[in-house]
Amino acid sequence: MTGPHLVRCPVVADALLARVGSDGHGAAALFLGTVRDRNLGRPVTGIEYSAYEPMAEREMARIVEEARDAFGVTAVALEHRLGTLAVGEVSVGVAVGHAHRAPALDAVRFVIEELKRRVPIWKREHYVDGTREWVDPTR
Amino acid sequence: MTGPHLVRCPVVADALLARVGSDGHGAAALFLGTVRDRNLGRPVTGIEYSAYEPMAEREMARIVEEARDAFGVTAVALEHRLGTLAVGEVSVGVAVGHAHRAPALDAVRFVIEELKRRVPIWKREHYVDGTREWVDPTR
Amino acid sequence: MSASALEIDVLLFASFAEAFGSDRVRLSLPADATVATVIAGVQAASRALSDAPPLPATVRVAVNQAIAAPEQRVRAGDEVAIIPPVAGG
Amino acid sequence: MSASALEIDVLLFASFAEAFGSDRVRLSLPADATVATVIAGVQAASRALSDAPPLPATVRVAVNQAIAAPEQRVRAGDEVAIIPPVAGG
Repeated sequence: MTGPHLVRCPVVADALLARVGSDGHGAAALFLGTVRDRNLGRPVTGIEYSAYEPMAEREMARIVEEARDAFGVTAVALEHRLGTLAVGEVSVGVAVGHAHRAPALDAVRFVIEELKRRVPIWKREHYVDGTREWVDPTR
Repeated sequence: MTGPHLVRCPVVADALLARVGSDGHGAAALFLGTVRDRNLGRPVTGIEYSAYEPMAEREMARIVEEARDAFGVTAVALEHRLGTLAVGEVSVGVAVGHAHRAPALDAVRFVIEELKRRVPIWKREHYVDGTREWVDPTR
Repeated sequence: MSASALEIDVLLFASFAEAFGSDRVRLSLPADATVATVIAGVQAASRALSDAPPLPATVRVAVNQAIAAPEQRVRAGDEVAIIPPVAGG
Repeated sequence: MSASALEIDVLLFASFAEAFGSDRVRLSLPADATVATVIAGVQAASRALSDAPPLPATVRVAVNQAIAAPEQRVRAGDEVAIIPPVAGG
């Protein structure tokens, strides 16, 4: 039931930007989350993302609707990748197009903050020493 | 004397993102300004950008340095295009990479706001009726 | 198990799925079970596992794909899931 | 023009360059000229143009590629430019 917001192929900045482009827009803002080569000092080789897929899809759709209501943005593209990603790969991408820059920038920030706060997606980091650990941001 | 920040060829999102990418980064933020098909209700066919080039280069370099000092971002790519652009083309692009998302998002906003406030670049809009007008944001 | 008991398959993800070696666990709950009862049931079941790693201290429960308060009743047919601390992005 | 007078080529951009039909205008200024004197000189020169469109009301002056206060002195060899309201982005 992976819908339009959860993907198993690479998240491509240009594709997100193309989806939110319009001749009536003067601004496009984009955020990409990428896999870092270390976390809390430990060298990381990759991250495995999984989700409660139907609920994650619903929450992501809801966040996009909330951004529309809060900032008047109708062109929002949001994708989160699932599966195992290597260092440098894009895990999440948000693009927003709008006539003016402030709503586009505000909406991108809102969407990524809300996604991180409440969408049921989890990650397990793979370390250089072969171990793996679930990341718990509340710990 | 057009330096690295002023360009006469297309501003390409992927190229800016590539310049600020690093395995140590978990975040990349991008802003693109694009030519809208209308301004203040008048249909626009294109915009002609010109600059006081050496001063604009210096100011843009200074803004990048200020972003480094204010947000700790060392990976910043900033390009503004000069010449005549058609509707939908990118006039300005800013990309920032960082370990974490907040400094990347903050720095992108800072750079575009400062650029619009103080870099000596001007634009003349071309309208559907064949007329042209210099844009004065203070008027 | 009384005739009024609820049999609920609780969906598991991430560290919970790994600890249980499964993407769900069946709980037998009293007919008046709440979200808090579900959390207690999953925690009891996890204590019974021999080599389970420590589970996240903070868990929430989704009922029908929406986060539910501890006092919310759980009914037959509800889709119930344990939501460990999320870490998307 | 006295021997102590300054001859300054003021750089013009955007609406100013268009109005003057040139990317610079030569001003003869007193030796103690300031940025304010430059602005007044350019405005006087623009009034002398026959078919100049209205120039922006708000102009600033850059001396050696930095915005200068009205009271700043202008010296021989300075790079002086009229900066109409900027509109990048």
